[in-house]
Amino acid sequence: MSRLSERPGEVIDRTRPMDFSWNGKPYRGYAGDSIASALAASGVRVFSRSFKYHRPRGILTASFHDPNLMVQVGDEPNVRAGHRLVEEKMEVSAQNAWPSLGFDAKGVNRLLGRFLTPGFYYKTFMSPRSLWPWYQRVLARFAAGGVVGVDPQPGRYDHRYAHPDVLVAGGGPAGMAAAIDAAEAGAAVILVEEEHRLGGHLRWGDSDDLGALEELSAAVLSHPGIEVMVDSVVTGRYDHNWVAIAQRGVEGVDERLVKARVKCLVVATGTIERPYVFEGNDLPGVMLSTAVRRLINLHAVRPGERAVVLSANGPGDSAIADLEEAGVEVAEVIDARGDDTVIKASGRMGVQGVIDSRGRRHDADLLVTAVGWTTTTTLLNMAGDRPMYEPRAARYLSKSLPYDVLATGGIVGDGSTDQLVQHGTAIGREAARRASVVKFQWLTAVPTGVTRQPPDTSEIEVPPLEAERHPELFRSSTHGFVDYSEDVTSKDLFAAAAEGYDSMELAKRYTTVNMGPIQGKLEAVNAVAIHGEATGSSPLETSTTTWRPPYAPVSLGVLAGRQYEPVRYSVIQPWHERREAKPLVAGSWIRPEHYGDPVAEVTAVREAVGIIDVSPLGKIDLRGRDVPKLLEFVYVNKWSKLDVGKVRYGIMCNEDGVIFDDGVTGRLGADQYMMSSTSGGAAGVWNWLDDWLQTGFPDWDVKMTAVTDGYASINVAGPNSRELVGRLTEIDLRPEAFGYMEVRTGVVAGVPGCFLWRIGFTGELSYEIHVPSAYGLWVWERLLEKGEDLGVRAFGIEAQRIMRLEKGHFIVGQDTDGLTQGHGMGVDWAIKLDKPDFAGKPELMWQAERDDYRRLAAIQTEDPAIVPPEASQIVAGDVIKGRITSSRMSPTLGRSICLGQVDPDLAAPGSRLHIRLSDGVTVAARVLEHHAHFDPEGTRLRG
Amino acid sequence: MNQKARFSAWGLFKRGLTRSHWPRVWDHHELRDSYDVVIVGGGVHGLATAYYLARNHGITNVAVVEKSYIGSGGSGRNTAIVRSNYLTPEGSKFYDRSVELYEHLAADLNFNVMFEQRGHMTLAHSDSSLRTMRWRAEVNKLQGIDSSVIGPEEIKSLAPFLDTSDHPRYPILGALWHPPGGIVRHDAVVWGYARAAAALGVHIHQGTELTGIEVESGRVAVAQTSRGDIATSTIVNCTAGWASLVAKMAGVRLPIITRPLQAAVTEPVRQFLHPVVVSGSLHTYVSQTARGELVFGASVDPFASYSTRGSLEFATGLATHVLELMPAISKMRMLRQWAGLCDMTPDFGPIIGPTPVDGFYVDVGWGTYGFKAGPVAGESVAEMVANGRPGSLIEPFGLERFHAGTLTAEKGAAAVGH
Amino acid sequence: MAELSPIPADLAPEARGESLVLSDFSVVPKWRVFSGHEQVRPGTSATVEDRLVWSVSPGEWTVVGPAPEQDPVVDLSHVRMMFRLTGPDSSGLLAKVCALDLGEDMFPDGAAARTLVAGVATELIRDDQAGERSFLIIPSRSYGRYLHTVLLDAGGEFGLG
Amino acid sequence: MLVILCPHCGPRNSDEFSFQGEIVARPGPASDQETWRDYLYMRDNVAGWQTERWFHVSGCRRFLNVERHTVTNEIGVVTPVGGVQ
Repeated sequence: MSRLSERPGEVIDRTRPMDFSWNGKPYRGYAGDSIASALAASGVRVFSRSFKYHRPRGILTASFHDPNLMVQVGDEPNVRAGHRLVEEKMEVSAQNAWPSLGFDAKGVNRLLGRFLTPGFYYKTFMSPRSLWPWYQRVLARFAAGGVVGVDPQPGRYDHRYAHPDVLVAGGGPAGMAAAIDAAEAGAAVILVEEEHRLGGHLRWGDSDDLGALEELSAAVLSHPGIEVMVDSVVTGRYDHNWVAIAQRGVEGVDERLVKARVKCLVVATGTIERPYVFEGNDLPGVMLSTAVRRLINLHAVRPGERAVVLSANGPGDSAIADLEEAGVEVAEVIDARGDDTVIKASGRMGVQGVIDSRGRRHDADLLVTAVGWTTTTTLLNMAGDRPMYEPRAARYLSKSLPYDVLATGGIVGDGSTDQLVQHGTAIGREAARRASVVKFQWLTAVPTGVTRQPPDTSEIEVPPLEAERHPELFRSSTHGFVDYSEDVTSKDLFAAAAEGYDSMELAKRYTTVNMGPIQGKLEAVNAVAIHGEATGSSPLETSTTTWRPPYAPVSLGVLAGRQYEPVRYSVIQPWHERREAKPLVAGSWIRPEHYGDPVAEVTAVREAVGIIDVSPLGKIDLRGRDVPKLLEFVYVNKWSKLDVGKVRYGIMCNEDGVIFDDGVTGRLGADQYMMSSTSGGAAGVWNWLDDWLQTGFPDWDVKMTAVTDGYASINVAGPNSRELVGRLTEIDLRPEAFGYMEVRTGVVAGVPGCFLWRIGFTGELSYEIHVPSAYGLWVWERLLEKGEDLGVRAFGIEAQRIMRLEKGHFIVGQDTDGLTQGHGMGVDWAIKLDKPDFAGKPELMWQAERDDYRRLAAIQTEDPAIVPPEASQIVAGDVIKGRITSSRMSPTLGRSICLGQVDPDLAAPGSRLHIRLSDGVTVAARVLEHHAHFDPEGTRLRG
Repeated sequence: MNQKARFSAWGLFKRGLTRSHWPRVWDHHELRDSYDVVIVGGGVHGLATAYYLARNHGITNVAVVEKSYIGSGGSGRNTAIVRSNYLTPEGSKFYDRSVELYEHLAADLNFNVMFEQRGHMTLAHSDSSLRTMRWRAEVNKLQGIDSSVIGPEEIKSLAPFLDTSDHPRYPILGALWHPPGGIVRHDAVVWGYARAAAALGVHIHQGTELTGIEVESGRVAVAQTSRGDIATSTIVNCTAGWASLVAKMAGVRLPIITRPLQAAVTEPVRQFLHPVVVSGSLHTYVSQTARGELVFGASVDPFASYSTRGSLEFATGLATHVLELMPAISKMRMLRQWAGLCDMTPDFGPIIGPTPVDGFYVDVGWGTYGFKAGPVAGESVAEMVANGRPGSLIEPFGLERFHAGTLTAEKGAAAVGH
Repeated sequence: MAELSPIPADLAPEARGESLVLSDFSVVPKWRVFSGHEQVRPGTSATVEDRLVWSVSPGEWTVVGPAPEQDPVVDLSHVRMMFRLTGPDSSGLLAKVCALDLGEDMFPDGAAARTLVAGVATELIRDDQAGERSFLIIPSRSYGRYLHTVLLDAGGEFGLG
Repeated sequence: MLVILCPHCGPRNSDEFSFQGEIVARPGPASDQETWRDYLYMRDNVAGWQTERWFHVSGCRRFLNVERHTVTNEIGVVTPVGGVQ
């Protein structure tokens, strides 16, 4: 192979040479060359070794979909050398060959071919069973493909949304015509072309084709209504015309995923040339007619010296002319429209001779086949179409499409450029019309009040585009490769059918035909036909396989895009960061776990005063006459008589009686309540209230506003908390003026609009101050400043967890699980079964009648130094009797403390338990009388 | 089983030399007008049930009716992960038996199902998930199951591509490590059971759709199919995705919502990931097959559907999550995505057992865990059909629990899936 | 209205690109009311007595400016942040993080929506300034830092940052 | 990603909504166990058209009744749940 002199349609820029390497050796190509064309121009013939037999492989299609041209480029595996343009300093190497392409040690598998029949691995390696792990390692070593490194150059990826009226997939003549006319009709159009240039097959055609190409592409590129994306691929059409495009060649990024909601999709993806199955059909030098035409006309590469051509169609005949013009000696033309065909290609590292069906041998280094087409119906499949095989044309054709999908070009039929353009034009106009119908429907639904003329309802007449008659040519009389990526031969398909894998789907799964990186794009029709032959049915009677997304493999990087992951921060976060708080991920919040010494933080709270940022606490502002009704319904306890200024604790259960949140609600005014929920449960509670208000009790007068982010919430806890808070507010904090479980509103540190409630998760005297968020950091810093002499210290979640455990307060989701109903948590006092109704009431009623459920219990190990890890099991012998749900070493008590869920027979105070530690050792423990390990009377809290 | 058809390396060699074909793995049969047992669904569950009915209980007048081809449903669409590190004692006991059956399945069926015990690692990104991992490990250990919690260093040595660095959003704090877990060639399990059942006389009717069930005085009488009626006293519903619809034919209502579960596979690359890696918080699981492909799965789709078309959001979400775990593989390419149907129950436990209609049994509601339970479900259902009542292994999973209010506790572990 | 102009004197833009300005208006007072603006339909905004009013849900309105007279009124000033993105590329930037069709037909000047922006439910108002395309982006406060970072990152290709 | 024509917001992607499932009427609090647990657990799980509930959680936060074909995902009429104007 060598470079030709200048061609009229060539896409290479001879003024811009590109130096790159192939397997470590220097090569030179030109800008516009694919890796494959640049190498071919320098005489490279073998590009890869095959998956199973390690046979040498060369150019077959010279396009993206060439199974033999998968190479490693730097740290990127499985690059399509038939598509990827060569770049300066690119490092390209062959995959799947060891030690070298020329000599591949695993090529020994070729000799073993007759034993490596389909599914051979299902039939062996079974005994002795002890050797199976060794077999696994050997088999794994034969995995094909490129290499990923632990630390590669990161790629740059991006996403964007698009809302075109019409999206045209495929930039051949019909696709371009459709785009132009849709845009002319006023539609906003996106035109997507997989290759680097528009034009489809016109690019490698004659001067008329090139003239038409120039005219069409100029019209497309200059039209303001058309956005053109080349080197981009429509990877999928999903429900409701949600279309994904992997766009390359965008400045600043390697790839971008465009997610388009398309009003009308035009599929103009054309056809792919189909290989022919015969002995030796995978030898380097066996090429499709489109491959040689691409090489000659686009890249000015002479694909061989002496060629045999097997042609069954006009484009194949044109390839002969191209070959001759390129100075390739055409030794023989075998016309497949008659009875003649090719039996075999022979040679070692490439074609050396061709044997035809008359038994003649022709010396040649190139065998060109043109035996038919595969329609690229993937996108149509995804739109619900089940294309039918049309024997007259020897290919699948579309059967029925939804309203918002149209097809044009080779996927529909054949024709002259004019006919293709005429069809595309009509389809483009119809697509614009249908898009306007969809848009009208959407516009009438958008609330912005824009009015529009109703769209034209009369369909545009589309001229017929018939698929030409074509002989059915799939396999010669000798066997050869059907699936190049998977090394599946026609013989394998016969063997699978004989073994009973006699539906196409089973045969596919058994032989792995169509399952490789090319996804059956080249071989699907051949596989179906040969399977049909093997089972005595015609392809028409055999089902086709389902094409699944993506249309072409798409990088994980572009699918992920920029990886934005929402995170929430409290307004006090800058302070936490300055103090190097250990971050704790809690749902989407990032919170301070501690500031270096959680035990000291506990001590500060117990002995002096501490402040904790509890801003993520859920807060819902409730207004209206019927708020008490709502509270009465969603909480298990009673709410009708909550006075202004009071706060009450409540538990919420689902309709199955399972606890899902707890919190306090306070009455701030006659018709104004503030509900709090756990941080993790905030969104769920908000949605739950909305659900009941909208679907259950739409007549109730309740106005609800989620104000979680409106307040920075700071809990000031410890014996000195009253003194500290008192230094910042005029609110009367005396116990008789502001008692436990009460709420006050007022000014704190000069900030109006605060509310305070006197509650205490830590068990200490404490005030939870809710400050309008913008001032949260200010108040936080004032507390630290004003409390310096009182020993104030910030504490984190860990210290809070320790203290709440000392107090025996449970955490929903940690001390409860997905099946814990209300009575299991020792809150029977709160569950008011005499209320007429509330969420979950029937289940709680039935639970109260039973005695078979686990109870929450405070547990202490007999050895105070042992802290059983959370989730340790409570056992009686091998029987599980419960588990530790929370455990810590208590700095206050100087011993280990736990909460756990325990079977009813062990839940009574004083019961002796056995806890199994992770090393299997069992330790004894006992159940306490109260949940609280510390200050069970609550004297500190109420003080 | 026909000795001449026995699979072995020697057999492969012999047939390679003589270039002769292997005999058929199963045959086509005419539909009889009566069978002792009609099994609906030719997936792992249905075929395993048929096999164990024949092998363990001598019941061979059995038809498996499959509306498409065998293994076309969930059995051919799952990500083929096998493990037994479940949260509840009943769950882990049950799946442990399944792992045990899988370990011996190749020898038992004379069909290499390629069970690769690469180890199964469930990552914890938060304290609460670490606590759940510990919970599972402790319950597992009590059942004698190899399961423990490991730290970031050991994680890194088992799977060097995992990003165990200081990660703001999804730090890897630890993992549940389960060495016996692994992957298996799902099609091979289907074919192995089909071949072995067929050899014992079971009729496998592909392309045969159940269209109705006739119930006479509270008993199953006739299975109506697209190829004719079958008189029978026993019908076993072993379907996934259509369980509610099949049960409805017998007048039985189920607590099931069908949701698609999507999966994807990449192009092959050289081996770099040995264990199966799961992240519950990121709704992702990944393993590398012997062929070099990465196989991915996620959680069920956000809304109920009988569609198996797949979505872009699955692909983008999955890629985002996988790259959180393994940023180095961004240049690998997704080759194919697909979906299977999962019948989700309220407590994430299956429904196996009799129903209010005599002779109508269900083995349904497998959610996302059906494939790994195939062998043990088949064995247990066969035992139940033969004895007329469920054995102790499946007793906790009866339909009546939803009216008795005795749900299984596996829901607690649902977030960590697969 | 004056206090929401693209670059008020006392509020320097957070970031300025070649064709984009991102500024922070979080300090302006915002209120939730449940009546009194029935003429402002969900999905739209209007200027009523020098206050910007919009609705994204039936029976609820957000009012910007001095506290309204209605009862009840909930103060949203601290609950929400408010960014303004102004310039010809503003819809181009938003198209990278928001799936809503912001084209002239579907989202004309005055349109209002609550929708996902970079995965976060956010209110979005088209509020052109002197003929220049401009959007108010109103996320919940705790997401503000994240969203601000995202907007700068996504705006990189338009020179923002 | 489906498009749901929200009666308040116009065409929106389905990821703004939370799927609530088939619509089940709540029996009274004095129901027997059979009735109550049917309400909690049993579902028709229709393969075809059904009216189901969606919550426009990232949009107008309204609960909606949505006609959808559960096999094709085609969407029919979308209406607000009663009581809301």
